[in-house]
Amino acid sequence: MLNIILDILVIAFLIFGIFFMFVAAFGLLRLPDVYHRMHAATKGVTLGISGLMIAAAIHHAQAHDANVVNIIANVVLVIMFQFIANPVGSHLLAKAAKLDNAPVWEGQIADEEHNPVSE
Amino acid sequence: FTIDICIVMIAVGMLMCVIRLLKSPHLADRALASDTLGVELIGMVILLGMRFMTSAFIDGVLILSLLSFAGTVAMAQYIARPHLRHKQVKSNEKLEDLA
Amino acid sequence: MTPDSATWLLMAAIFCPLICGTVSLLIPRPFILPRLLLILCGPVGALLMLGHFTFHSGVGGDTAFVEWMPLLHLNIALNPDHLGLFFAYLVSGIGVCIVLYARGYFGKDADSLFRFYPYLMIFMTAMIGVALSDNYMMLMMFWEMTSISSFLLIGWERDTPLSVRNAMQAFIVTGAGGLCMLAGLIFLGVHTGEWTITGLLTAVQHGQIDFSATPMKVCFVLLFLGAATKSAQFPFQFWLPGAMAAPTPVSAYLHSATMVKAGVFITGRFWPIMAANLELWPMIIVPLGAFTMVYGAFVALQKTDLKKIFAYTTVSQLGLLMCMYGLAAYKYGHGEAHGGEHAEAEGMAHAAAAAPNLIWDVTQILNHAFYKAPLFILAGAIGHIATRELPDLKGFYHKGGQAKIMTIVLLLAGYGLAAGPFTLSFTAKEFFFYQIAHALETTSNPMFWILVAAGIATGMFNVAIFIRLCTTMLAKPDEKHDEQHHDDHAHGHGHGEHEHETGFYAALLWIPGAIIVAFQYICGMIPYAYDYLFGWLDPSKHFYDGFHTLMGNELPLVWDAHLGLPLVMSLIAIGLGCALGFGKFLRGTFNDPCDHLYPGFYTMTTKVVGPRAFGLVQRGHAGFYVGAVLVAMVALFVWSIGGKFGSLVWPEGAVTETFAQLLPGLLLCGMVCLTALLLPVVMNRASRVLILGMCGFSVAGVYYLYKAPDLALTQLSIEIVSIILFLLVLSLVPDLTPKTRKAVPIRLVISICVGLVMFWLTLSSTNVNRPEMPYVNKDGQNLPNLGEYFLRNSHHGIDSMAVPENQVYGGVVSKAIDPNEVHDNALDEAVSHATQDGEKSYLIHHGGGGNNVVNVILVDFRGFDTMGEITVLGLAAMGVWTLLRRRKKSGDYNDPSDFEDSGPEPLKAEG
Amino acid sequence: MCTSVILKVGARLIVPLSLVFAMYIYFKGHQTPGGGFVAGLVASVALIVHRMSFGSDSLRRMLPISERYFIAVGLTLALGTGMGAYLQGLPFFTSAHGYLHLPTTIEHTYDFEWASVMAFDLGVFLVVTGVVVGMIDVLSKEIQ
Repeated sequence: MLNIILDILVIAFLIFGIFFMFVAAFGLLRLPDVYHRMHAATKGVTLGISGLMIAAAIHHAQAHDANVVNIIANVVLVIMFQFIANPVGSHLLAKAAKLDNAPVWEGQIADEEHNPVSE
Repeated sequence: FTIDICIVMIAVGMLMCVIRLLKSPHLADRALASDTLGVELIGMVILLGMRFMTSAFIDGVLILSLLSFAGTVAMAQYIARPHLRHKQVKSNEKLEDLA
Repeated sequence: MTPDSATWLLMAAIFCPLICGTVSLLIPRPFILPRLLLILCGPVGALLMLGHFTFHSGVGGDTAFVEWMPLLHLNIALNPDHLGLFFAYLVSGIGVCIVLYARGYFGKDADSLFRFYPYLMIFMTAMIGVALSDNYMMLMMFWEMTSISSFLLIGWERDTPLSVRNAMQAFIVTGAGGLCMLAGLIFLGVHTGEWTITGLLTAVQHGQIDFSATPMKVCFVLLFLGAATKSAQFPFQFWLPGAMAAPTPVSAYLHSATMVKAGVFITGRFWPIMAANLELWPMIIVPLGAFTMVYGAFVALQKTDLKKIFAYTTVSQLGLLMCMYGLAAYKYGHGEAHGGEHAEAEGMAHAAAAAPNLIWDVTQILNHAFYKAPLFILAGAIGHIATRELPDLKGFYHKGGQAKIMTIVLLLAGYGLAAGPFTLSFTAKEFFFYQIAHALETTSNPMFWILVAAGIATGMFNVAIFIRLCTTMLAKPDEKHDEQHHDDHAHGHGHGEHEHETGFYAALLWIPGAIIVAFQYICGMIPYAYDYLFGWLDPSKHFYDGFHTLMGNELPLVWDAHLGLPLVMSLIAIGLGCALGFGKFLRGTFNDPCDHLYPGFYTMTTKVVGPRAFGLVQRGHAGFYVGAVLVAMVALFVWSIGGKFGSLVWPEGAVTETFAQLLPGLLLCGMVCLTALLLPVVMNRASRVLILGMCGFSVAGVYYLYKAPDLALTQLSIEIVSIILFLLVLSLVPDLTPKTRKAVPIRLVISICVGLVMFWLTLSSTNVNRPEMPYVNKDGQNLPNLGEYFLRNSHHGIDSMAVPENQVYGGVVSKAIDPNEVHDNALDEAVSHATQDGEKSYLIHHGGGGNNVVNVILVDFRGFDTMGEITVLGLAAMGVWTLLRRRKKSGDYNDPSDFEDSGPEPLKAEG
Repeated sequence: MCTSVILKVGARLIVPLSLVFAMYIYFKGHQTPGGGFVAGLVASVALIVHRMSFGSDSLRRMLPISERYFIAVGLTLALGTGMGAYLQGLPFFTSAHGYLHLPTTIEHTYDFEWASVMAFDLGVFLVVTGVVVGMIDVLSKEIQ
């Protein structure tokens, strides 16, 4: 009985994860300029990975009893790491792209750095 | 669990579309694409891990994420690098006209 | 004295000077006397050891054969026969005098002594080695050592371009000759199967070797080339006068007494073997030797610099020696051919046949050393005091005590050069003339008359030189002329600012010369003395009575010259020589046309051929080089396979039978191929790096697919590190990539075939199961391949658990990019298998240390390899540091000072 | 070197974490996939990130000895294990290192097994880290 519920949970998380991964990739494809794409990619990926990791955790814990603690610790670590690494990484990329003055989508409203929008 | 087979397929689909971005206009895009591709791979590994029921892959995933983060940081450094070189070129002109 | 101890004694004798030389380096520079004593005990030690050897086991004592490098036929085999021992004695004997002379010559100049003596000692070891070694390769080793040490010694004044050029010239000529000789020796060894001279001798005596075969002729020519270049025969003699740039002790020692004799020595060594059967032998040696003889003497007459004169006379003497060997062939050969023609001939054959080496050549070498070494020593001494130019030495005799003694000794030695009566060289020359006369009588073909003329001409030139020396040195100094010369020469010339110390050390300038000249006269006047001194060398017969049996007369007095043709020849020579000497004839300067042979050759290679050849190869563009290398690799591979592509060892089990692996497998492999193909196409450098990264990632994915986590981790981390390195380097390297697209197809083709080649290699390397050396694990069950072996013998014997038979071990992985993991990919299959069924943890105990087979292999089984790998890694890193650090210090790029570490302007605020 | 505050903060969090993780990989290296080599690489990547964010002098301060000497220490360690076994007359492999398998199985949940090979692995770890960090350090210094 328990593992049926667990299975359902695993599948749910899997779908959750896969969906976000797909969003990230798709956003990367469709959005016009660098900054938009960056926006989509990093957010989607972080959630996607965490979803998948939780699914994997449940799956492994359920499958065999060996060192569950180890797996859980790893999963938590990964998720935490993702939540830190991805934003920092994309921030850097954005700054670098700005410096390299990557092509900007024409519909841009304000360029914070050079002419700050005065309240 | 035949389900994970389809999951693997989805992962496949995403990887494909990311590659298309590799041909995008600016270098920063490519950097972003490669970063996302790395993360897709992580997803792929997790799924494979589940498929083969081994728990050894989990450590791999952590290392993978660490590495892909380092990759992005390095890429960012590189993209900012040409900025430095302009600096150098400018200073050369200064030196020449001084000499 | 057992053979073993004899060998070690002789080896000690050979290396004693070298050891003393190196030890002398430890003595701090200013201590000149202790250094002199230590260096002295080099040659003296060698002399003592040789003496001990000859005293105990006599000449030709047998020595043991010590294996050293049997595969290369390089073994320690010594051949202390007459010629060898004599030469070793000569080298060490004269060496002692030279060491003393060098002390006088360099005076108080400590650092040049510090540097000079070890070089000299290296040479001495080399020469004794050449003298005593029997094995071809050992002989070659010492031979090359002599050319190296002569290079070091000639190029003594490192900063003067002339001496450097001459040193190079000498080195190239002797080196090339050495090369030919090496080829000749190897050829000889291979052809006859004998790798030692004594072995060859015995083979010849049993008549096993047919000399008519062409390889023997080739051997002979090559050997002769080696000898000719080393002892400066005609076409190659230009390096010897050039070598005069060396300090005088060197020219006295190397270029008169010992080194140039090495070539003659080799001919002497091979003479008894080759001469008897090769009719080719005299044809080459005699004319060439004779021509060198006359040519050397003729040019010597023209020269003004003392050392140049003596250099050319050495050339002529060497020609004479070579000629003697040639002539000896007639006598030796002749005697053999006719058997018992008549008593004298029989006696001759007997005399010559008994002792493989001839007593004449020993005498001639000895005599030349005795008068040429002092000549050089004195020339150096006078050059030290005044100048070496002959005309400027007018009336040098009257310039004070030391000058007086020096002139006397010089003229005494000069008399030896002229081979006047009472000197040993007179007797030696008599031999030479006798040989010519005898050869004339026996073969009576006109060619020998030319030889007679050549002999007389050389004698004449030598005498003329001697007389010219006397006239200038002893002439009355005319005051007017003298002052003008004296002041500018007294301090101007001379060797650097050596202050001429008086007393014992000053005497060192000429005492060694005097000692050696004394030998000359003692042996000359009293033949018994020669027998006593050098008779033991040749137990078979005594020189004196041997000389008698040759000359057949009983005159015990000095005039033991044979009254026949030889005496007449020497008288004519002396007469003409005096006339020439006093006369004004032939005073013009005539420099040897061969002098500019080498410079011409040098400029030709560097100016003309060099640039054109380089231009072809050094295209300057890295892509070209890499391309060339890869194409060569592919071609080599195809050639080695010999076109039978079918022999691809396909792993036995199907790889992707489980559906779950099939799809991702296809995808990931597709990814790998796509990214790999994309690389040559993409233009922008940075994106290329990225694509490379993607390619690496997907390969790691494939590893994961095949359940090889360990390998995947390594691959990934290396990928990231290489990306970072690439990016760093890219920002430094200017963007040279050609923007044109035309190179793409070529790059594509190359990369594809390289990929195929690697694929093939990986496949065959992982699945090689050699029937002849099966991998046997501990209970004797031989295993299909490497993987299995490691698996079985790793931590816990896997055999302890039932291995499902159908499990595939020889997993195949597409091109493994990660270099140092190539040999492991099959094993990862095994690893994943081991870890996959989590139920039973496979602990592999007795073999390795842990059950992660890959790591066990990397660290435990193949610990030694990893040891090597990390050392190489470490070295590479150090290489990078030193290279980059040095460039940074030199600051050859403008280091914009306005940069801080934090980066470009806009960011500075936060940095 | 475009560094920014956010990167510095992030790095301060990530770098220690990954260093610990590298240690973890190293210690379990023998039983489950991991090992000196991978651990070395992971640690060096972490150090590089640190260098990129905080600059080279802070890296220098952080490391006990400059990374060049890492290599020296690593090599001596590796050689030591080799020689150690050899000197003890363990005729296992003359050149290869011995195998002092001391099953100090500390009785707790995890049966930790210490093998002599670990020291060798540590040597590998040190060398790899030293090499990678050293090279990248010198290269990036080159860019200034």
